[in-house]
Parts: sequence; C-alpha cells; structure tokens
Amino acid sequence: MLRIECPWCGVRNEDEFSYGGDASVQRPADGGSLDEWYDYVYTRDNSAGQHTEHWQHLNGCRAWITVVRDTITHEIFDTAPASPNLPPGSGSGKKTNGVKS
Amino acid sequence: MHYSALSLVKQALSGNRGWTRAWRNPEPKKQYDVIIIGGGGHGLATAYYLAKLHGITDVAVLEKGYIGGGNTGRNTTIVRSNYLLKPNSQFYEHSMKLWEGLSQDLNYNVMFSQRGVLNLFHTDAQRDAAVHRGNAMHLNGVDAELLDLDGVKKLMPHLDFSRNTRFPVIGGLSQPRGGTARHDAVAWGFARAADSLGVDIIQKCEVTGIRRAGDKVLGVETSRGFIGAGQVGVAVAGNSSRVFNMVGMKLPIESHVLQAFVTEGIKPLIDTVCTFGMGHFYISQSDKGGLVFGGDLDGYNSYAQRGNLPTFNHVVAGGVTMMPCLARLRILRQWGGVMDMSMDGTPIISKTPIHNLYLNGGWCYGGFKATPGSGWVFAYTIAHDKAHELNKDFTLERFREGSLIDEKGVGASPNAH
Amino acid sequence: MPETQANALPARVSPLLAIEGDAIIDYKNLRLQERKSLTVIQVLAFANQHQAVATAISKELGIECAVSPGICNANEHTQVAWNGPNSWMIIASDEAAKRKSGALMKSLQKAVADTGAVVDQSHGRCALRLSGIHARKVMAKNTAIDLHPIAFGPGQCALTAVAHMSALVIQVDDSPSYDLLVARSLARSFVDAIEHACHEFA
Amino acid sequence: MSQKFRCDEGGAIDRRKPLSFTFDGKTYQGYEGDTLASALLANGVHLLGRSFKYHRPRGIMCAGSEEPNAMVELRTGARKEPNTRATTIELFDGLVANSQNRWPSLRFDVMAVNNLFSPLLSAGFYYKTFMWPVSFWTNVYEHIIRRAAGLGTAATEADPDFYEQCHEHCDVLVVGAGPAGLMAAISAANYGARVIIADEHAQLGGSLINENFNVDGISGKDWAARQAQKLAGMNNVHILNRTTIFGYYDHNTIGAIEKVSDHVPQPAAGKPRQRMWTLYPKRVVIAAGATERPLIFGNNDKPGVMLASAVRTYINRWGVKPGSRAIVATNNSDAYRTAIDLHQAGVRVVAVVDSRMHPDAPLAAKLDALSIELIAGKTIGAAEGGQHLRYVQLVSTQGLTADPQRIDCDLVASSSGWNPNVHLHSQSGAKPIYDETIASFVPGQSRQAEVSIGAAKGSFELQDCLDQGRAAGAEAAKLSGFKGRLIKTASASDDDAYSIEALWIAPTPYNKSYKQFIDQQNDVKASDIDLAAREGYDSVELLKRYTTQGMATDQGKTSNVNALAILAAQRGEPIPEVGTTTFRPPYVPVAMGNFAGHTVGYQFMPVRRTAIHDWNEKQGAVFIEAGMWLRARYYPQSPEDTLYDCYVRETNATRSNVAMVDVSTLGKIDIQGPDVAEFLNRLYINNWLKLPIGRARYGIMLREDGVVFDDGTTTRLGENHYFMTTTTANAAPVLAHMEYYHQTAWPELDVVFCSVTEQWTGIAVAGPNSRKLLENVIDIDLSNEAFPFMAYGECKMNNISARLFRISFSGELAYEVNVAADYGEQAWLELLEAGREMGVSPYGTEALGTMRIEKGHVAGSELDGRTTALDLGLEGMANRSKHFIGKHNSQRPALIGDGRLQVVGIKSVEAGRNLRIGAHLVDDKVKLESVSQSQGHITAITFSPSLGCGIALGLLQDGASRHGEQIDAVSPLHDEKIRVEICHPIFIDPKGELVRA
Repeated sequence: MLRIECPWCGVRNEDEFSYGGDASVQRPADGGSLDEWYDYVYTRDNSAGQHTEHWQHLNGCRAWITVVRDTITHEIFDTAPASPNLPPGSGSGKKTNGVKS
Repeated sequence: MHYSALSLVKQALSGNRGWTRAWRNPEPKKQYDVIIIGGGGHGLATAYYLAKLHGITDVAVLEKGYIGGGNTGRNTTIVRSNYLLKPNSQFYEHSMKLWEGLSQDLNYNVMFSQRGVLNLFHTDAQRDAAVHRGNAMHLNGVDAELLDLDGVKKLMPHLDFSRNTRFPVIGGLSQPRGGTARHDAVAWGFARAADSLGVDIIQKCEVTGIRRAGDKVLGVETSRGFIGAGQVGVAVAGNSSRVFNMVGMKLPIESHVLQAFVTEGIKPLIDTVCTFGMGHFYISQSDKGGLVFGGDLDGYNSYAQRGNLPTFNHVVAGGVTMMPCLARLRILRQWGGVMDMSMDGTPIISKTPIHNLYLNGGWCYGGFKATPGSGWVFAYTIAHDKAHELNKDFTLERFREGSLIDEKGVGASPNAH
Repeated sequence: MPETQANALPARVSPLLAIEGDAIIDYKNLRLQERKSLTVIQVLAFANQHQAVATAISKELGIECAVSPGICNANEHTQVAWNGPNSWMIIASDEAAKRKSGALMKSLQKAVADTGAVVDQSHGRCALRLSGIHARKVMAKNTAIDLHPIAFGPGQCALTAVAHMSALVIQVDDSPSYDLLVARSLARSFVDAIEHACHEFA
Repeated sequence: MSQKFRCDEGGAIDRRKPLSFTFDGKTYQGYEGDTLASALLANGVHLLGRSFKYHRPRGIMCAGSEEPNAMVELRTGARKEPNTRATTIELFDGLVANSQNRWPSLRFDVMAVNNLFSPLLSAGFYYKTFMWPVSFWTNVYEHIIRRAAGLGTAATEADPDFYEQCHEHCDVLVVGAGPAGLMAAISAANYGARVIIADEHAQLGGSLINENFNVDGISGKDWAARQAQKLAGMNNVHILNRTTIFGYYDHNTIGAIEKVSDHVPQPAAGKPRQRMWTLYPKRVVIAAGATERPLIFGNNDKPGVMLASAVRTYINRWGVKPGSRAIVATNNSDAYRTAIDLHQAGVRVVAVVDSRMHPDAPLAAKLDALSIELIAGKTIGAAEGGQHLRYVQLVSTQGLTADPQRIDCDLVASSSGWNPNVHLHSQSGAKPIYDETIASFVPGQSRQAEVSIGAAKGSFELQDCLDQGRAAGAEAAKLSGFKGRLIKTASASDDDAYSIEALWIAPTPYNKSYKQFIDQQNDVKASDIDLAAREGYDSVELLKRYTTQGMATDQGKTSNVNALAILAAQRGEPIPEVGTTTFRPPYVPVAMGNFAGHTVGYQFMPVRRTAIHDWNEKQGAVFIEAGMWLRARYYPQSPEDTLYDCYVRETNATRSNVAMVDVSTLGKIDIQGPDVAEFLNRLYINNWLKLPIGRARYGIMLREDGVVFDDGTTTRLGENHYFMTTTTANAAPVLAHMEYYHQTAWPELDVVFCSVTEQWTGIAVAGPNSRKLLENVIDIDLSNEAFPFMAYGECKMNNISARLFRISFSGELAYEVNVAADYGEQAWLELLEAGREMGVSPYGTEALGTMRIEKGHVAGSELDGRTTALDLGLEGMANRSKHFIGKHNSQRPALIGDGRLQVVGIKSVEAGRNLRIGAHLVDDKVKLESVSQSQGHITAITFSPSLGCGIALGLLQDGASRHGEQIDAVSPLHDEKIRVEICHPIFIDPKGELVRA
C-alpha cells in the first residue's frame, strides 16, 4: 500500500488518490510542432528509479500533487502541491512513509 | 533427445538417469548474426522461428536472469484471440493457430488447453458491445458464440445468477477455442527447440549497453563482456524503456504492475476461462487445481514485481461477487509482473529509427497469448528487415501519425489500458 | 424574505426518506441518525484570496474559519469545516440559517463578495451523525484514517474515503460523535455500509 | 471415551470441557483447547490423508500452520473448507471433518497405484508426453490429470458467512506472542507507545506453551499467562489473538487475518467469520519464531514420522503422546529436549540418533541420566511400515561402514535444524542472508521499519529471545518518539546452547533407491531435484517451477531450505550462491472473502439514486444502469407492456404533446471567477468568449490526443459565473480533467469550480406543448422572444426556486428545469400536475435514446474513444484560431485522412426486419462465413415512431460521403444479413425548426 502524503491532508492510502502519470513532461505552447505534441502526449522516460509524477487526492481534498517516488522500491522522497497558486498545507515535503533511509 | 511416452518408459526403467539437458549452457561467442535481448517466451520464440523458418541459426538469446523469469512465468496463462480491431484480431488469431500445434511442433507439451474463454455481460450496453466484438471476430475468421443466460449457466454453473446482486449476469460472449497453457513450459519448450536448432541460450547475461556506430548497432555490452551482432532484437517487455534508454530513445510505453493470484488446489470447479464484465476480474483453473485469477493494473508506474492491497481487495471483491462460493477458498500466492503498457494498449513489433535494432514490446497484459505469434512475426521482421502483413500496423510511428489501435478507446493513458 | 413565503415552501425530502423513524441505528452504545434539513454551503477562494475569504467567513459567522487543514470550528448551530486548500464547507442548522436573515447564502455571498465563490450544496449532501462508545470501531471498519484520540479529536475534520465513498468527517465530541457528509445520491448505499458495520454491536 | 494417547495431566487444554467431533464419519472426543490434529492423535488416529501425486498415506508431521500433510475438508455444505490443516483447526463441539484425495476410502485408495508407477511420474513428466494423438490432450489426458489434481473439493453454494475489513494505526506492531514478542510488546507499551501484538493462536505464549521452560522461577506457560494478563490491562495495547500477519506491503502496511468465528460452529449474530486488518504501524517487531526442518531419508513421509518440535508441542501443549515407542533423530542440539519430554510423558524413547560424531557433552549427560541411548554418527536411512511407521534403518553418516541397524518404533521425531521465519522480512523487500553457524537463512539488511528478533532472527536460546524482545520493544518505542525506562529483565533457566552440523540428506541403506520426500505436499523427492538440475532447470526459480517444489499450500515452509541445499550440492556450489526464491504473500493461505470484505453481491458497488427514484419505483419503472446511477428506462403501464410498447408510446407523447424525463444524472459543475471564459475556451473546441449572460451553448471537449472526450452545454449564469453540464458517464472524469489542467497547466487562470451534480434535480420537459405546461407553473415570460432557444433564466415554480434552461436533446421544443434536490420529487409532481389536463407523461432513457437517434445526436456509443470531431460531423464547431486541448493532435495525418469511421444514419431497406446494434457493415459480395473486412458497424438502433420504421446510427468508413449507398448489415453471431441504406444521421427536422418554435 502506497502511503502518500497529501501536503494538506497528511498521509493517506493510495486508494484515496488517482494517478496522473509523469509530471516532468512539459505541455507545449499553442502552435508547438506536432513532434512536441507527440512527445508530450506519448513518449515517456518511464524511469526505473526516481520518478516525478502527478496524483490527485480524489477522495480527499481533490488537489493535484507532485510526488517524487522510486518506481522500483516505491520509496517516496517528496510530495508538493502541483499548483503554485494554492495556499500551502501544513505538512508538505516530509518523508513519512515507512521506508528506511 | 526426443520426448515421447516411449522415452519416458525407457528412462523410467533405467532410473531416469539418461535424461539430458533440455538446452545447453554455452559460453557466449564473440559475434552472432542475431542477438535477441530477453529470454522470455517472446525472445525464445523469435530465436526458434528465426532458426526454423528463416534459416538463421547463428543466434544468441541473452537473458539477465533465468529464462521465462519475467512475465512469461508471472501471467494468468490465458490464450484468446477475441479482439475487436482488425490488426489485433488477425495477429492474435495467427498466434492462436500456432498454439494449436505448438506442443507437437516443439516436441514439448505446453499443455495448451482449449477450455474456452467466456466474457460475461450484465447490461444491454455490454451485450451490444459483445455483439459488436463477436461479429468482428467472425468477420476476421475467429470463432465466437453469443450465449444467453442458460448458455452461461451450462459453462459456469456456480456464478451468482440471483437478481440480488449488483450486476446480474444476462449473457456472455464465448470463444471456445480460447483457453490456457502452462506458461513456464512455453518458455522451456521454445528454449529446447531453439537450442536443438543451434541457438545459444545464455542465462545470467545482463545487457548493460548497446554499442553503435551512427545509426547502426554493432553489438551489446553485457555482464559477460561485449558481444557483437549483425542485428539486435529487443523482446524485454516490462523493461523496453530501459533497454531503449541505452540508445537514447524514449518510447510510448510505461511500465506498470499487474498482479496475479492463485488459490489452493482443489478438484475441478471451473471449466473455462471466465471474466466478470462489471469488475476487473478473470479466472480459470489450472491443471494442478489452483484457481488462477487477476484483475486490473495497480495503476501507477512501477518496476516492482509485487503488488499492493487496494487492487488485491478490489479484484477479489469482483471475484466473490461473480462467484460467491469463492469466498471460502484460500488464496495461496500473490505476485506481480511488470507490464510494458503502450499508449494505445496494442503492442509494438517494429523496426526502429536505428538501422538494425528491432523492438518487440508494449504488450500491456496481452503478451502471453501472443507468444508464438509474436516470435513468428518478429523473426520475419528481423529476417526480412521489414514487417510482415500481420504486424505492419504495430509500428512505433503510429503514435505520431495518429493511426492508433485502441481497443478500449481510452486514449493515451497507459494505466487505463 | 417574508415569513409566509418561506413557510409556503414544501417540506424538504431527505434522500433517506425510506428509512423510518428518528435514528437509523439505535443500540445501547451506538447511534446513527440523519441530520435533516441542514444548510450546507461550499465557499471557494479565488487566487490569492484565501486569507481574505477566511476572514470574511469568520467575521460573518462569528466562528473562526481555519486556514489550517483539518480544522472544523463550530458554535451551537454552525460548523465551519476546512474542505480543501481553498475551500470551506459551512454546515448550519435551519435555525442558524434563518437567523441570518433567512438566507445564509446571501449573507455569505455579500461577505465574500468578489474574493471567492459561494455555492449552495444544502441538497447535495446527506449529513449523518454516528455516535456512541462503538462509533470509532464502526468508523475503523470503513475508513483508513487514524481516528485514535491521539490523532483525531473534537474540532477536527478530514476529507477521506468512508466505505469507499468520498466523505467529510467531522468529530463533534469525544463520546465520540462523528458527523459524516456524503453525496446525496449515495446516501442509501452509504448507510447500508455503515449499518452493516454496526450490526455486531446490536 | 477413549483418548488412549492422552497424558494423565498437563497441556493447555480444559479437561472439564470434553468436545465431540467426527472424522470420516466416526465420532471421537477431545477437549477444549485441542486442535483437530491433537485430538486425533489423542485418539490414536494418524492416517489423515493421501498425498497429491502418489496417493501415499499421510499423517501429521507438524503442530502448526507449516503442516504439509494433515489436510482435511472441514465442515460440510456451503461452509465446507477443503485443504484445511488439522494442525490449525481449533476443536469445537460438533466439528465435522473428512479426509480428501482418496477413493473409495482413506485406508483403501485406488489411486495409490500411482505409487508403483512413480518412476514414470518423475519431475516434469507431463511436458514430455501426452502429445499424441493431438486431440487426446484436451479430450482424454488433460481430463484425467485435472480430476487427479487438486486435493479437496470446494463448496459450490454461496458462503453463508460474511467477512469484514478493519484499519488500525499504531506505533509498534509486534508479530508473534512468544517469549520475544511478549517482552517486546510489554517493553514498548511501557514507553507509552500504541502497541498491537498479534498471534495466530488463541492463547498468547508461543513456544512457552509448547515447551517445558521456566521463566522467572515459574513455568513458561504461567509466565506467559501473566504477561498476557499484563498486556490486556494496558489501554495502549491491542491484543489480536487468532490473528495471522499474512503480508508485509509497501510503506509499512501490514495485512492480518483474525479468525473471529472459526473456533465455533458458526459465527454469532452480527459477527464476521474472519476479519481482515490493515495495520499501519510506525515500527514492526517481527517475533514470528522459526520453523523446524525434517530430516530427509527414505520413506520419511510415513505417518508416525514427525518433527521433533511438534512431538514436544503435542506433549506439552495438548497433553498428547504421538506414539509409544520413539526414536529421536537429529543433527542439532534442540531435538534432545524432545527425548526428555517424551520420556517424562511416559513414552519409551528407544534412542536419540545424532548424525554428528560428537554431540554436546551436557546433552549426552542428560540422556544418560534418563537412561536414553544416544547413537552418534548415525541417522535414519529409511523408514518402513504400511500405513504407519513400524521400524527404521539407521545408517552411518560417515560412509557406509556397516549394515544398517533396524530399530522398531512407531514414532520418529526428526530435526534437521531450524529456519527462522524470514517470510515477512523478505516480503518487506529485504533479502535474507545465509548463516553458516545455524545452517539457515536469517534476516538481512532491513528495507522498511522492521526488525526481527528471537528465533525469527536465528536466536534459538530462550534467554536471548527474552532479552532481544525487551530491547527491541524499547527501541521501537524510542524510534516512534517515546521516552521511558526499560522494563526489568526476565530470566530463563535451564536452557541449552544451540548447536548444529548440517546434514541435508541421509545416505540410503543398501544403496537402495528410496523415495526421500522434500516437499511432502507436492510429492517432490530428492531424485526430482537431481533430475531437474541434470536437465538444466538448475536455478532455484526454474527448479521450483519444474518440480513444483515449495508451490503447495504450505509454500515450502518445511522444505524449501532442504531443497536448496540439495540443489547446491548437485551444482557443487555453496548454498548462498544458489539463493532463495522470493517469499510472496500471504504467509498462510487466506480465504478470499477477507479481501472482498463487505463489498460483495449487492454491495459490490454503491448505487446512486436521484431524488425522483422513489417515485419512479412506485410507478413500476424499469431501471437501467448508467454509471453507478439507476435511471428509469421506461414506464410500463400494464404488465403486458414491452420495452417497445413503452418507448414508442413515450416517444409519441413527447413528439406530439409533452412529456418529462429525469435528467438529474448529468454531471453539473459550477464555475466562477474572472477567467472562466478563457478557461472554457481552452477546454472546449468552440468559442466561449462572447457567450452572453443568460445563454447556454453546446460544446465539445477533446482529449489531449485529439479524440472526442465529452459533450454538453455550459450556461453563463452571471458576469463571472458559469454552469457546465457533462454526460452522465463522464461527470467525474470531466471534473478531474478540469482540475488537472487548472492546477498543473494553467494555474494563472483565476477560476474556481466544484461539482453540483448532487445539488440539483434536473427535469426535462419536452414536446410541442412544453411551453404551455410550464406556463402553468412558472413565473417568467416563456415566449419565444423573451426566452428563446438556448436561453436561461431563474424563476419560481410555485414556491420552489428553479433554474430554467431552454435546451433540447429530443429535438422538440423543450426546457430543462433544475431545482434543489430535496424539492426534486415535489417539483416533478407539480409539473405532472401542471400538465395533467394536457395528458403529460413521464418518459425514460429508452425514449430519450430513440429521440436522440432520430435527431442524430451522438452519444456514448458513437463517442467510443476513437472518434474525432471530424468523424462525428462536429468539426465545424471548432475554432482553430484559439488554443484548446487536443487541437494539434487532432490534426495528425491518420486522423484527418481517408478511411475514417464516420457517423452515418442507417435505414433498413428490407421492410419488417429489425436492425441490430453491433452488426457490421460489409459490402454485398461477402459471404457470412468468409473472412472479410468490416467497413463499420451499427452503434445505436431504434424503431422511429415518427418515421414508422427502424433506423440506426453507425460508424462507416468515409461515411459522410456515402449517403444513399446500399450496404449489408451483418451479424454472423445471429446468422443475419440485412440490406440497409446509408443516410444523413439526422432523420427528423434537419433544420432544427422545432427546437426554436
């Protein structure tokens, strides 16, 4: 069970969240080339190891968050709000799952 | 050594001392015509068909662990060709036909069991979708039968047929020629057959790099040194991105975990493969008596060959809802495989921008049933340096062009395929 | 608004109509009841107006509107629950809603003005109260969050999954009592699940 | 009552509470506190079942959940549980158990003939044969194999009991309540930590109950009882007895199964049969003990051959003598205690056979004092007997120097050393490592917040276990942030140092070939492992898969390390080189019901109901599933009314008069803020910057890949206030999609939005008389001038505030009324009343569907996730001069090229023949039975009452340019072929005059 820390709600089970995939992809500007749009929609680093990804706290506060997780061990290094414009929560950025450092 | 009832008796009489290695354990040579990276079912099948059909026998299959140790040995062993879209339908049907003679072809009993695959439906809309699919199957030369409630009851008498369930069954779409096979035996059978044609199967040999000159591959760096190659085929589904990273390429693929489960062995209870239309759940009974089942992906990028509880719970809830007597049966083992999830749910068997490097991946969770077909078309593609009619649509380019093969219609979201 | 017109409104019909009587569960140490006819208002702050909205709500209701997550301040008739990074849920009994000139919506809209949005959810949520010595055990069967007194107490709230459905959980007192707000359309399925978890305490 | 093998005293059983039970139809007596296994042994019953492959007689080998052999079918009827270990079944009065995998009887089993053919049934034999003739595999061979496989038989009725799930958080979870676990729990709790201690038995104490120990001057059993009492009195401790920790998952999440009701005939009212706990501890202390390995010798599967520790447990825990003439065979010091306990229980111990040349002197002295013979440097080469052990042949471990020595006995207590239970440690992601000194695997480097202590760590001495528990409990509490003082130590007395010299397999007497079983449940023999290695299946994983070693229901608890050692010997490599297979959850098999919990059957998924649901139900409406909603599909007016009768009637009523439909299930999103128009502009393909207040607009959303995602209307309610509707199915995805883009891609847009789907009941009033009806109840001017098509206004319906939209899905003059949901039913009734004289009637989704097909409105079956706006004829709405989601990707060559499936109308040209959804469109040269190319398919059908014929929508290659063409619609599944004509998808009022009337 992934235990993901929502920056506002605290640590919650993975089934409260929905997955939004790789957060490192950059959405091209309007008028970007088809190659850029192809890359944005389709190709992924799919990294084995550290992976920056989006999750939505769907069954909680509904905020989208950015999670840095190891795709092999599932260790979570950091979680933060995806939007720069939402007021901060109380507990962002801490590592709180049971993985030993 | 030829396997037969006779050889079995002969060996039994001499204390089973005469059996020899099923495949050799060779040292890697310095150079091969073709190197296949990945000693799973697909890689071994590719090597076998290269040798058997295309006369290319100077082939090495490189496996970082032991053969069949990836998804070949971790799936729920279902074989079917009940697809909606033509490229899939015709490819998987070709694979099905290869399955039908595989044990004899390989002289290895892969225990291919055509017990049928039954997809239940619960609403008119699902029935309509089943009719759409079933008709597509017929038009592509695949067998399909539409079953009413009585037809379903005959195949699966212990389902919950009461009205007091959230989604009562109203019928099913069956592919009688579908079924299961003994997954490990498929890898072993192909390995033994390929080996007997001269293919080198090299286990514990991890590819750590790909040496190239411009857009041509020269060979592979491995944990056992550099091995040169004329052509390199990659069949490492679950890890395709990692291998293509070695040549600086990003793929339209993500790796996700799919869990599988088996119960304790019991006397025959389920005589077909059955899927629950309203939950992600599919089940069959192995020849050993265990009920083998699975469900949906865990839903996030993962290379961990293990799964988590929420999906486990959800899968089982679907199973017990479909077939309430399952509640008292005990789960023996839970495991996970790493799926190459392509962005449209369909495999990629294709040439790549690098001249002599070929990709066979993106299998999502459909890889096992494709094993012989996949090896067959991949061998063709490598031998002729061009796609066969059956895999001409399974290109890398289709994503850029928009010619997607999206059975589920969920778009470029691999966790939804 | 004239009283006569308000009186002429038809009675509100709760989604749990089919459940008769006052309490849904009424065991010795466990009680589940619907809180009927509440006013429920969701307030959302526009960009960078988070503090301004909280201040406006506090001032308007005379209850501190917390900007920290997981806090629900209340007086006798009204609860102000944190409802997300830029959102609060105000839950008021009819008396409270009426005392505010019969239209809490309007007064809040006026108070919040163009710093945020005020959205009526009174009919969109079903409110339940689960209370009694066994209430925490019943909750533990339906939600994964830690409701141990060390971790969660009166005046705290959480947005979480309860019985696999999204809910706002507010602890009211340490008897313990919990207020649960769920989507109206799911009310009966939700109650079925909670009732199931209660049976062993009958 | 005859419990011939019950000791006169002792054991943790209640002799005042005799219990009666039956096994294979025969009635026996036992006591409360017994397991089925201990009670059967007390009655002298040793033969419990037949083995998997060879159908050899099998008895009881162990005393716990590691048992490979003693499996029965417990209970009968719908509660039957096959393959249940007799060693874990708590006895209750009236218990019924039966042996399995035998026919016609346990004593005489026909399939035992397999034993004679065993050379043919060597590892992997089935891969080498059964291939000819081809058809025989499915029809003959496999049929036989399947019937022979499996052990017990499952119940086929629904499980009458229920299961539930529960969550709990804590600071410290202690796994196992033996000496180490008890100390750890008390120690941690003493620091103030929240502690959960779980143990699979009813009674806490573990080995303290199984063994004859003394702690702090009292018996181990009494000491354990005191500690248990102490724990029960601490309010920061939760004792979970009868609870097995089965899985160690990511992020320190632990799965556990509590057997709430398995020790009673059936669960008490309101109680589950079992309960699954998901535990969230900050730290885990694994004190799960160790599992003994059996010695590997010929016929080591005979009933009467047991683990040395199991023999002690039967004596000490249950007061049962497992035999009357015993041999103890060992390679280590531990089994000596078995000899002593047997002796004290009055069982004749013929000898202790120690494979080591130089056994520990103090132990030798202890045996000497009891006059028990010690035979060093020998071991058992083979056991003999029929259905029970009769004698053993001792052989030298130092080479075959002399003839085997025959010793008569009816009990062998064997020990090949101990395996720490590293399963949970391994499941947590850590790798166990091999420890030469105890010849076993021990926990390695921790990967999660766990520590193993006591026997689970490879410390087999009691004092060590107590000390490690004390320290580990304190450490775990400290790491969880607690401060406190260490509890005082507990002192064990009379404990021997553990020593072992590995002996992995015994030489066989006379160099004869015996079956030396490794995995007794799967009938895997030492020779199978040799064979597999010779054939190249020589990695541990290949070995496991080829021989099935360790894959039975005991997951190889007693056999895996033995197998590994034999493989290592075969390969000529040290054991650590060979490695272990991965330990997978669950630790013990767990009933599926636990994972499902209460979300099964009708509770499998929640039901969503609209405010008009009850009224619909009272009207006898037939419902249809839509998302999780139940929607009224049609309203029969008499029992004879068919679906067809109803939707034709309801459609006619709408088209000719006025009718009402509940549309509450559409998604509704309230959007506010200064940047809403720009936000909508990016979400939809069409333009939103100039929508006036009080007007609605229909819009199309694409996915980022350019395919159509959803459609609906959005209305501008105020300057910065908009109201969006979505399809029923996509309500949740659209909201999440909007949140995603707002929070990740466009945070600069100042908008807020939330779902108000639940707040509003939506009622569509449609038909030429809809205006007339509404004018009876609504307080605003509804004239075409004041309230034109796509207008919006707030109004009152009698006293109920309402939002009124002039939008239409049916193609008729129509309005949609939204009222707050608690007034939904009232509003519905008032509208019915307002139209009563006009003859208003309700209509359901089927009539709704008919009218949308007549109007060519695309819906779910055309928006199949593969179609583009161009395919659906909606590309004209797109404003490509602005940015919107999916804009660029929708222009990829294959999405705008030839051959696309495009939406078309379809009419049958064969009178009286109905079209079928899912039929494919093929050209007329095609025979049904031949492989062909589908050019498209039918997505929706209806009988159009307005046109008086069957019509359909479909997707056809290049369909937009093929109107007027004739083609065949075929359904090979139904052996059906109908000639159809392709036409424009809008069948009625193509200019849309009616909606503007």
